[in-house]
Amino acid sequence: MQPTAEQIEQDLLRPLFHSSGKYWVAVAIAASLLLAGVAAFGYQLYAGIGVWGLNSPVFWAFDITNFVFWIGISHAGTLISAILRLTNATWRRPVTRCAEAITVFSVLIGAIIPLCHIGRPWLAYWMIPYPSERHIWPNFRSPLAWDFFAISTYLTGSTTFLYLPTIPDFAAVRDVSTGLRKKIYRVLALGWQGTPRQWQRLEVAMHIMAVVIVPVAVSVHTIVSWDFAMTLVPMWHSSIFGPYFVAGAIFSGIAALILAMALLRKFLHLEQYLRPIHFENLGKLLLTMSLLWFYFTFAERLTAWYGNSPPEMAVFWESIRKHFAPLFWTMVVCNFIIPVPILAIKRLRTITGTAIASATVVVGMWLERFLIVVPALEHKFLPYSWGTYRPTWVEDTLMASSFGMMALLYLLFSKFVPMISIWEMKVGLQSHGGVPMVAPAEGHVVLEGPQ
Amino acid sequence: MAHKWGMVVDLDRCTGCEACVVACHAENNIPTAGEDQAARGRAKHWIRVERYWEGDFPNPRVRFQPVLCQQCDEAPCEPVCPTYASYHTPEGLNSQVYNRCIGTRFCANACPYNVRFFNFYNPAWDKPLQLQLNPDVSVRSVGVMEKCTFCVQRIKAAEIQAEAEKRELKDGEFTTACAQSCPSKALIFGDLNDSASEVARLASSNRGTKLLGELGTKPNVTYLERGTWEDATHG
Amino acid sequence: MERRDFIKISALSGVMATLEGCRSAEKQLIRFIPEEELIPGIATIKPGVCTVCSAGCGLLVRVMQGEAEVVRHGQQGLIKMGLAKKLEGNPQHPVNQGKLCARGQASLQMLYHPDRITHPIKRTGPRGSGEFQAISWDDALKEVSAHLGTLQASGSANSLGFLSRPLSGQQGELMTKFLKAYGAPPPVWYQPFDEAVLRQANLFSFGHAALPTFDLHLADYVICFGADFLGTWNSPVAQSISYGEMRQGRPGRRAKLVQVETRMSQTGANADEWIACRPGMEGVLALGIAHVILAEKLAPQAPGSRPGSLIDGWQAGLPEYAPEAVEKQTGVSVAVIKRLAHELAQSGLAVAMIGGPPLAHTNGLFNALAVNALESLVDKSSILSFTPQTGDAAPVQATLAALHTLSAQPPQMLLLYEANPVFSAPPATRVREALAKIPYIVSFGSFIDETSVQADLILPDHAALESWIDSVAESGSSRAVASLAPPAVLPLHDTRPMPDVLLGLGRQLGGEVAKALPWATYDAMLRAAFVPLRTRPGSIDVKTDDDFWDAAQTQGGWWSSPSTSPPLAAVKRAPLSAASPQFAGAAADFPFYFLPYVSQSFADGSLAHLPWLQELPDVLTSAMWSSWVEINPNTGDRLGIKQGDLVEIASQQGSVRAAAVLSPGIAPDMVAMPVGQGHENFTRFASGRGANPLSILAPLTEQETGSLAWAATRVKLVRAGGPEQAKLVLFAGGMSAFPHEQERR
Amino acid sequence: MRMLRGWRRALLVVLACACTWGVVEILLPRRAARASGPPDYVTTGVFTPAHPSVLAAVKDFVDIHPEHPVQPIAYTHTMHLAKGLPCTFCHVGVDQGPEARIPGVTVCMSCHQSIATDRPEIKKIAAYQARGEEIPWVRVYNYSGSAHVRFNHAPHIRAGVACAACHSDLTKQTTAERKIDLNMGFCINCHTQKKVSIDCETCHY
Repeated sequence: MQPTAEQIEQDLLRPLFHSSGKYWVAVAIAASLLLAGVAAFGYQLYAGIGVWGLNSPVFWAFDITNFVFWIGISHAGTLISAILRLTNATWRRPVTRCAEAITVFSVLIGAIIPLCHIGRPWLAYWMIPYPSERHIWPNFRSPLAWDFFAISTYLTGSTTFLYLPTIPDFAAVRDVSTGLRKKIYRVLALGWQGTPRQWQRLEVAMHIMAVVIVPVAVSVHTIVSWDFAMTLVPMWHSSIFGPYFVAGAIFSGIAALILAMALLRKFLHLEQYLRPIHFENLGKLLLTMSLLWFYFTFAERLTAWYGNSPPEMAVFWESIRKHFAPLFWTMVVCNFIIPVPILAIKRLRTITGTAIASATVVVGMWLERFLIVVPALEHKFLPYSWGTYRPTWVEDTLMASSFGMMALLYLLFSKFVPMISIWEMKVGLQSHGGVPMVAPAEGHVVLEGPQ
Repeated sequence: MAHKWGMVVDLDRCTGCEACVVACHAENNIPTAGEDQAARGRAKHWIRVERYWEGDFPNPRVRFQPVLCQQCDEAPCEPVCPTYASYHTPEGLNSQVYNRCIGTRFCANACPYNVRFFNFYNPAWDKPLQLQLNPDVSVRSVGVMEKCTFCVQRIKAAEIQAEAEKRELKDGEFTTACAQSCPSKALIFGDLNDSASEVARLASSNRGTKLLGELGTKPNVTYLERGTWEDATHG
Repeated sequence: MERRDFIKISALSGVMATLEGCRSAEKQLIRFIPEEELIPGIATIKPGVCTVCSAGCGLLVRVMQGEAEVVRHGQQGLIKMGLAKKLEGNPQHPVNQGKLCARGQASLQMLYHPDRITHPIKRTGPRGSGEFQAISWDDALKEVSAHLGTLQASGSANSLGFLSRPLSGQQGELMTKFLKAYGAPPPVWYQPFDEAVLRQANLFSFGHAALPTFDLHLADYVICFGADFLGTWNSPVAQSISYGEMRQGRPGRRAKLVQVETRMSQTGANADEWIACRPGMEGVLALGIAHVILAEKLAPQAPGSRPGSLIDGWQAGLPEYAPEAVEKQTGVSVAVIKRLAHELAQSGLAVAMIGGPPLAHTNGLFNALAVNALESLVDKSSILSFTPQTGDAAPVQATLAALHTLSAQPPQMLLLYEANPVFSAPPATRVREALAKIPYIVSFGSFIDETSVQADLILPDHAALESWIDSVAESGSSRAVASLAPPAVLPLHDTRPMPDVLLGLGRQLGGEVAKALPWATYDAMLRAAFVPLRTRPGSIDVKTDDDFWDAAQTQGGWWSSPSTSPPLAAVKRAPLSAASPQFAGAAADFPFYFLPYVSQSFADGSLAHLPWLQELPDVLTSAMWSSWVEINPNTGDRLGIKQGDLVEIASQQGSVRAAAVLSPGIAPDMVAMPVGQGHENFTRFASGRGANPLSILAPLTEQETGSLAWAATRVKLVRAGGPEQAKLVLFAGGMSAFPHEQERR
Repeated sequence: MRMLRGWRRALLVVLACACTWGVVEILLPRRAARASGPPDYVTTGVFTPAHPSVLAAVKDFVDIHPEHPVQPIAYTHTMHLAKGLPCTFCHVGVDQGPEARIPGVTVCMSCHQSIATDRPEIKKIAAYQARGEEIPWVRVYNYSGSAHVRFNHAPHIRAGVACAACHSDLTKQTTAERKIDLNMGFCINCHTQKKVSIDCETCHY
């Protein structure tokens, strides 16, 4: 049964105007996690990084794992919504904004994490290439400098990519709201009237952004992988890291997206809009990524094992058999053995099925980054200087607070912006009858062709 | 011709007495971490004597290997530092500029020799132990990476002295704290560009190898292999 | 506003949100007028003498201006003064030739140690409770001289005891003169690892009751039985210097080092060939080698009076020491014994050494005489020699017997100086109980340790770098060496040098003592002792005594010009027959030999209070801040002990617990522990840390000399817990062999 | 009632998170000692390069230092320089060592025992000497601890750099003040003009 245009508008605007008790409980939990993280960061700033579990030779662990994890999550959003827009997949309409929201917030968290994990955060501004009388510039050969540029570009890119499609919705909210809310949304809507010229310009802008954001997203995670690949550390220094990380990013991103959509569907009662077909398609996408991830992991480990160079083998056996074996096999179970059967069998590929699979994938992908970083650093070249690593409560708190921050941002976002784009749903409604699509304002052909 | 400071470690002379380790602590204001921090892997030794067992009882063999910063020409830690805190000086030293370091710790991860140490906490000396601190060497604070500097304060002092006396630096006029204290003269420091210097002569010996040389880091520390009883003619 | 400030303030505001709390700034201290003229930032180099071990190396102390918190006439304040920043070896000093060992470098921390006693303290709580309370120097000295006076007046002058570690310089002379003039018995010298057995053996074999000097740089073949001569034995720096030359000092000539041990020491780790021998059987092995040399006439047969004659059966070619018999007793195969004999006799200049664990058995003297005999057989150009002594005083004999006299009839009053028998003497000597019985104890130590905590009054001595120091090198150089050093820095605390305190007490006592110690200050006494050396050919040839005295101070001492070492002549004595080592504890109940070896970081435990040494990774196990037990990996597997587990070692005397370290360099039937940890109260860095192996030693003594046989205890070993309880702190992660060969040039 | 059911579901979520976190903790290799706090800064018995307080840290970061230091004695450079005294008369050792020594009270009293002993400031100096105390001058030129700058006066004096180049012309100042902001840019410009090395290790090690 097709919801009518009015019903769409009413359903999607409802969360903006009143929130249930459960919403405030969720916000409270997320805010408390975030506050715990801020307190932990304050203590770490006061005392020093020593409150973490890092030591020599393991100088990176939870900090870089969380960084790569959150930047990984962010890639699914833009990539999926961009690709779906470019390929005109009709089922994309309710999915794109959730995805873009995940991207923006996880890039934001990903950008904040390095600030919290460097030894002297108050000097982080030296990463900015400002001209100074000291004739000192950042070192442009350093992968961290590339990270800085790549992530700032990606943050601005994905924010604009999120903001453009929401302008019509801001206008819709502006028209129905009053008082202060009206003033805010009038500003946010940038004076949108829905004239054909505005629609035409919006379409072109979204089209350009969709085309541009894909290479930026791919480049960001390649550069993040070069934080490892550009060193001589065994099991890091390999050319597979670029594609491996991008595949891993899309993989964990889709999983996060499915999870977020499942939660939204339940809590914001969007059953009519986030229908099983969406979970079906995303589930298939998750299945392909799981297979691709397994292929990359197998290829990397096989080449290391087959090459049999002693430093590499020291790290290899460490994660396959010795210290990190339980974590390694948990990762393989989470990323491959659980998701593939669930997603492959049509009967299991229901909403709850895909949600379960993606939950394990998110955990698995966090472990995967952890198992790239820590075993290699612990067993680097000279056996005398090998070390062991154990996290401390500060690192656990900071990790939990990153999830808390994501949840908080997402919950607040769902209060201020309709999670599903109203105008796109309406456009989708009209095109359903096989008639060439005409924009709400007449006289203009919209992007997609006949169904 | 600019200096190119280098060192030769004669593994046949090194007895593992670790006088170099304590001399380095005394010269370069390296703090002791205390039992708890040492247990967490934060003890700092700019030079360490690595020991490897080979074989089992009744005829085990031990190999001692003093390891310090190799001041590599192609140092993996230099390109990765985002703020130029780790860079190569014209005199061939891999310098660590403490106040430019923001503590990303990327250099320590990139270093294959694990000779870089991080100040996880502000170092603390129970008074009056701090009176021993060498005023020529800066006391590092929290969040900063540190490593062997080939006793750069001694290099600078000697260069300033030579410049004041308008003369060239002579080989052996000064040396690093570890080489000076090493009883069996296993550590020899000097200017590799000065062909008359002892270190240059020894660095070209056929016993010379480079630690992890296969990684292409071009270290400036040459290890002279241990001799065996058979290959030396005995009188 | 500048761009840079804008960025800073914006970054700052983000950070400021999280910071809170601030503490009171350092309160402003007044500054005193400096008592010496130093240019800030410029170092002045002053001579010094290292007092950490008996080798007596010469130091150069780098002194730079710094600001110290001091107390001047009752007020706390800051003063600019010269502070010792770094110790380096004195290049002209013949013993260490500009080099220094790890412990010598770390001794600088004694000067600035936070737990140094800064003024005289008097006991308030019960003895040994450690509760002291400050007392002024005048009252303290008044109290001590009162006690000395009443003791002398009451006619029991002979019940004044002086317990100290052996001192080779004028300090020892001063103590002996003071006690002799006072009418008291000579000082009791005590040191746990005192090598008295070797001195006794050298007296019999070579006529010199002293530790030997080895010119290893001349040697081609060195066979060493147990002595850790590159680590802690005898004069380690001098021996390491000549070791370096012996290895790579002579192009085309590289000497071989064979080490015979049961547990691989730091020296053993450098050996070309390491031979495991059953403990206490080193002498038998040496005679087995001598047997092959004599039987196959590999070396010229020496005349009768050689040290060989001291061994029963030497003239007859040592019939009972056929290689087959020796193999059964020592576990070393016949082929190896024969090969060693041939190599030893035919490879240029050879030398045989013995020291440390092999002499710490009930048959220690026999082992020493056996190796000395082998040495005289193969040493063609006297690589083994004896350092000529400046004075006539025979080196000090510190044996366990001396401690027994102390506990047998405890004196009325005891003076203590830098000896810690409560920690390092075996429990059976009952030193703690003996001290309890002594009515009045005065200690001159600068730290509270297990022994000085029993004192009633502590008169803190200056640190070594704050006082006049001299020492006569017993070994380590072919020239006679008398090191001398004026104070390198002004005193930091309200302490006074022990010699001046003794001289002061002597003046107050008057009479015989004042006559015997006529000098106003200790440096006057030193001057009187040093000036006669002017006439002897040596490193200073000047005309007047004053010039000589000044030159000696600036040079860091006087050493004779190189002379031929004194001749070696065996003493006529009845030959000693073979004796097998006895062990305390039945083999069935206590299956393992127990070796408490001298630690590379803490020597005999007297340096455990230095943080640099506590954090120095032990070279063979990389352990820091902890105690450990070395166990053979197969033994570990058999008993289910893994690396880092807590194990308990028990002997008849007691038991200790420490972490297990599995190391291939030890015999399956032996367990070894480093000495040094396990202090009850010895400053904040050493108290309550690790276990003390000496506390479970049996009081067995060497038959002939009465010296403690500290390697003659058997123990049993049992796993007592996991790594969490053991808390072994290792600096190294991997113990496995070097994974790949280095890339040759 | 509905809230209760929601509450129970929230409890389930928390439990799930706890057990996944527990699983991760157990699987990770053996647990070392719990995170210990930093060495205790507060006791005055410890020397540490940490700033004594957060406020001090902030001030040091934003280079706030008193423009007009209040000196214990109203010493006037103008008068002494007018009398023809060279800088090195009081600031001894500037041409030999890295630091120019701030004169002790004995240096002042070497002249002021006889000259102008009636003035109140000179009496104050005499009082300091009588008490055996140094004059607690407030240092005007020094670097924050974290700058790790090893400035050496001697080579600069030998290279002919005048004192006024960095310390501004003191003939016009009573108590010395930081007229010239000796930041890194100032040094770099002078070094580039004089064609002297601006390699980091020249000043920072």
